[in-house]
Amino acid sequence: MRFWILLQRDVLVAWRKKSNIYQPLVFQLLIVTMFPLGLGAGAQTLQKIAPAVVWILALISTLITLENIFKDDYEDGSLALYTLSGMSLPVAVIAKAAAHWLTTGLPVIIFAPVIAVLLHLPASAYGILMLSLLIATPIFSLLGTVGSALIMNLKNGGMLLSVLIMPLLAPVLIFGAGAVLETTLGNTPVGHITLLAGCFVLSLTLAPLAAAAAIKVNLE
Amino acid sequence: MRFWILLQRDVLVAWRKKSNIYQPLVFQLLIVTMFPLGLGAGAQTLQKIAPAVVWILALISTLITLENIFKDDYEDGSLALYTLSGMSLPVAVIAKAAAHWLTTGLPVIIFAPVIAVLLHLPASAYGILMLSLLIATPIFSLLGTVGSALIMNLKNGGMLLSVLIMPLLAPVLIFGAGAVLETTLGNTPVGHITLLAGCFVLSLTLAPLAAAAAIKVNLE
Amino acid sequence: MQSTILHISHAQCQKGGEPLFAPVDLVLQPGEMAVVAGNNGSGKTTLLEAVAGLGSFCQGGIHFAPDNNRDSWLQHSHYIGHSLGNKASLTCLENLHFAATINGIRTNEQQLSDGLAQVGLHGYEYHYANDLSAGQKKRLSLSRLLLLNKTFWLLDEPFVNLDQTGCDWLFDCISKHISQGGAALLTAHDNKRIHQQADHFIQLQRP
Amino acid sequence: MQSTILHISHAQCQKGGEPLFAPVDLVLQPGEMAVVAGNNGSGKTTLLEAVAGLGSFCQGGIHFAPDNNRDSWLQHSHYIGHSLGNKASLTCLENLHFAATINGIRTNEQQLSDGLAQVGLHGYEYHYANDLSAGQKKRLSLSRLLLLNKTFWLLDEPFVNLDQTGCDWLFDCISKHISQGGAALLTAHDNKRIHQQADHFIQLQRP
Amino acid sequence: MNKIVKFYHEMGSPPSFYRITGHWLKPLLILALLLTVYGLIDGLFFAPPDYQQGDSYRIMFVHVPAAWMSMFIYFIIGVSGIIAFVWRMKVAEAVMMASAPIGALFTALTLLTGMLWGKPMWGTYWDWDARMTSELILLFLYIGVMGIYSAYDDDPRKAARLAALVAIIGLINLPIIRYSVEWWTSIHQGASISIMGGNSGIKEWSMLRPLLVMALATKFYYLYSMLHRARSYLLRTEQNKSWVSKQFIEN
Ligand code: HEM
Ligand SMILES: Nc1ncnc2c1ncn2[C@@H]1O[C@H](COP(=O)(O)OP(=O)(O)OP(=O)(O)O)[C@@H](O)[C@H]1O
Ligand SMILES: Nc1ncnc2c1ncn2[C@@H]1O[C@H](COP(=O)(O)OP(=O)(O)OP(=O)(O)O)[C@@H](O)[C@H]1O
Ligand SMILES: [Mg+2]
Ligand SMILES: [Mg+2]
Repeated sequence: MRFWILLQRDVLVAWRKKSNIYQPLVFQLLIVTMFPLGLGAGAQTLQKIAPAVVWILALISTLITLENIFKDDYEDGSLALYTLSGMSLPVAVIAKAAAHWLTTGLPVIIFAPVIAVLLHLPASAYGILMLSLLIATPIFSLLGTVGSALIMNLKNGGMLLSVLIMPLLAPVLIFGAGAVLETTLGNTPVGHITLLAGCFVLSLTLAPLAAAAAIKVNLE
Repeated sequence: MRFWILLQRDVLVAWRKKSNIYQPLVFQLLIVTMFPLGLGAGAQTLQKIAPAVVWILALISTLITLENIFKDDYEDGSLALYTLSGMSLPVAVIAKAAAHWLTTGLPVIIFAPVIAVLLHLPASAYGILMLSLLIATPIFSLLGTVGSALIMNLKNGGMLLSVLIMPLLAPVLIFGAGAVLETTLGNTPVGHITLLAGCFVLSLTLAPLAAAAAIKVNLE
Repeated sequence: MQSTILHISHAQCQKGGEPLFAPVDLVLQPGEMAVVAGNNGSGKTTLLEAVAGLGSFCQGGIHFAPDNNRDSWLQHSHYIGHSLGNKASLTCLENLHFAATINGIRTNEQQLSDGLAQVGLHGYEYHYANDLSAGQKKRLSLSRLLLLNKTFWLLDEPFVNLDQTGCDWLFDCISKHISQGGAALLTAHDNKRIHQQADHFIQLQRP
Repeated sequence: MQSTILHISHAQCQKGGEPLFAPVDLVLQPGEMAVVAGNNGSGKTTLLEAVAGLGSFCQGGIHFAPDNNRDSWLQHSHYIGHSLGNKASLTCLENLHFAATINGIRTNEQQLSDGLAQVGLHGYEYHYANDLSAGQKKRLSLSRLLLLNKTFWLLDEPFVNLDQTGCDWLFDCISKHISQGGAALLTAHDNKRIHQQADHFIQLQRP
Repeated sequence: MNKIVKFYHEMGSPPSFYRITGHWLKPLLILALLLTVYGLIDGLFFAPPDYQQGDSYRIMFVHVPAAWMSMFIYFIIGVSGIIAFVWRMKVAEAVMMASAPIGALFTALTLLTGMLWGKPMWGTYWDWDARMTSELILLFLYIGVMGIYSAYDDDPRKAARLAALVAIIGLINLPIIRYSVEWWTSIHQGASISIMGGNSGIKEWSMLRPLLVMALATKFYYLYSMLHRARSYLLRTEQNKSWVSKQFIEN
């Protein structure tokens, strides 16, 4: 019940500011349009870099929303409400991560085909693009809670957060973009997807513990 | 005197959190690292997209710092201190923009060659890369003040801000990345640079007025 | 309500590496009220947060009878500090509903509306917490106290920003809680009346 | 100090499209103090912000004699509201220095330290504003009043979070300012004494 | 055996750690200096030129030891991070935070010398091969540890605990990065990086000798510099403990 109410509250808060949800997408769209502008190049180059760009965009647009997962709650005092309610901290972390995924990861996945079309990604790779994002975006959210918990009482922690979690995300990016790339090259992406799934399992088990530890230290 | 004290204060505030200054650079480095990771390709493709990527990075890393130009001041009430001090608002805006440029634009310029090396940009283009960034980063800061003033009392305005000012920045990006691209292709970049300089003059004259107007409206 | 007892024994908190106040001792039983007093910056907030579980002691500490179990202490206490714990973009009703549910209390809308009406927020059920005045925000956070039904209330300057009727209401509310077997540990610069009512009076002194 | 006079004539403010209070009239001359009273949520903060220049009236308005010049009004007034205007990552000294210079006042370090000492922040010169307690933050923002030497003080709940000595000091400080030809427009739920001293008393009523 | 246990306990308490390591500093510094001078002279003047690379390979005598150190030190940081987080040992915190900048320095040095070497070898300063990329990410890990510590500079204990947490996470992640990056490039690249194909290239003793000497020298330098920093870290964080003031009276 506590899990659900926390999840529900967070989704509601994000929903209230609808801009939170649609603006990452607009942001993506803008950068995607900038690429051809800056490149001055034709479809050839675009197509080559498409898997990487779609992926990096998904990453960046979640990255910049991570900071506030705990920070907002810390500042308005509502973090105390659930940490002092006796609720298990790792469970709270999973609820926060789930809400974050629902409000940022899911829209990114749904929007990915649009970006893919704009970047001339071969249609054969759409399925695997969506699948890999589906596995990877929860990882972003989970690892994001760790970073966000580490910096929650810093005034300007956003950048530090990127530095902290980027090394964690590098493997995800390699496997995810790799899967799409392999598909465009006509190879099987099974290996990459399996590794991605492994990353997911690992972060689902470890990230809540790490984030909970960080919150505890921060509240000491 | 008021101009200087405002400038000085803002630089000091940024300096206090040194992370504010070095972390945009690390952030750039991160995304630069992500590109090859996602691309999985050799120097060939990288070199082609290098001008665009260097530029988009400079843009993104200033973009994510824009939100707080006025927001922080609004929230802690110190915006009232200088808007109610009788100081001319456009002058205040220029001071804020200058401080922002000193603490984010300048580091980006100094750091640009490193990014350029990592992306295999031809050495012949370094000079023009630095020059174009030198003209363009102040434009980012100036236009940024307009965006920041528009969204200062929104809770989650960061994305909205990007959407608001991206269209303004698109020409800057086209001319800037264009100048670098031309150089790598062996053409003269003079035309692009002149247009860039034009953008600079335009934003120096208009942006402070627009930002001041936005602040006035927001305080009414 | 259960007969938990809070022992604060020889406790000190630190900020920036130095202890803030001379060691503090207190035994707080249900049915009692303790007031922490001291000048600005003497460490009242720091002490309250440490007791609530949001900070730590550098010396001594707290102990909850019968079992020294952090979880059971959390189940029996509620802290309202300088930051009030309202989510700006939720309505008053939603804020209260969340606070209740996360503390494991099932409520229906009627109960929640009644809770808001008790603190004078009748008619503000569907207003966002962000759009309230300073005093109304305070009232919203205080409405949690009545609903959550905890034994120990830890209140940091609860009277701040309340108007005259609000202060009177809160005073009565605390008295009633005490007389019904609750306990309260609070600070209040601006309410001398409650200082006189206190069973325990802790004056924080330089170490 | 110059003999500016503040006229508030038949003024009303709105929030969410509806006027908050019945029209307000006031003529405030140097040497006078006015208190705005009203329940929580009656619109005191909204009124004060509009007078300071941070908001607007929906009906009526304000007028500054002799010349109805916004700039000269800004030069003669200083507003301290619920958000205090301290930069968290600057030290107390730097905060005060900025506030003085931006208001066109040259100061040296000695004057600034004295200013801080007057509000009881001696020894906190090089502490970051972020690391102060709630009352100390309030004191830091109040220290601006003495240094800036403005005629009109607009203070929203200035006594909040101050301890007993702090309240006494602020009370004396305001009285002295008035007796020296200054003027103050303030709200204070928690200080009845200042209500009695007020030359003008504005009770905000439902429209 | 008893002696070892006693030594272990002594190293765990800040005052005796401070006292004991005080005696080590000078010898360590002298050793480091002597070995560096010897290693550099040997490497730069006496080792024979490489039949393929000519003299430019001599940068190896800095590059390779620095690369080894960059990884070794992160390992130390991770382990002391675990100790610091689980047992809250102050000395472990000191070792961890003292090691971080040195490790970052060696990492930067590796990158720098590698880049300088890459220009004559491959005609480019940088290529995205597995080693380089994972070394760059290692630099991020270092920056992360130091960044989180300096962000919480007002509360050193908390800062150290959070930094330890970051270090531990990095320690778990390091092999994953290493593996994934290796695997990633091995698919699309290959030939261009086989130059760095492991120790098998260096068979001659006269080439190996300066390399090993330099490896030893960097270890000693690390020990010296780390202890030095750890000691001043302890002084700083324990400044109002009695043993610190006694230390100042003695000096
Ligand atoms: C920025 C560029 C470079 C980076 C980041 C880098 C990084 C590294 C690292 C991390 C190691 C240690 C590997 C290990 O022991 O597992 C290493 C070893 C080595 N590097 Fe580099 N390197 C770079 C460029 C170069 C270049 C250009 C060459 C020469 C052509 C080179 C030659 C070597 C050799 C011979 C070793 C020793 C191999 C071994 O002992 O396994 N490196 N480098
Ligand atoms: N991060 C910090 N670093 C150093 N000192 C701090 C820090 N935070 C608070 N302090 C100091 O700790 C002291 C106690 O603060 P605290 O907020 O507990 O006081 P308080 O008794 O609640 O005061 P008030 O009545 O003003 O609310 C203050 O003197 C403050 O300057
Ligand atoms: N953005 C808004 N939209 C709608 N109503 C608002 C908004 N902001 C404030 N209000 C309402 O305006 C009223 C006046 O608020 P104001 O802050 O001026 O009250 P106040 O007299 O200062 O109260 P307090 O004594 O609690 O400080 C409140 O009833 C509040 O609910
Ligand atoms: Mg307090
Ligand atoms: Mg108010």
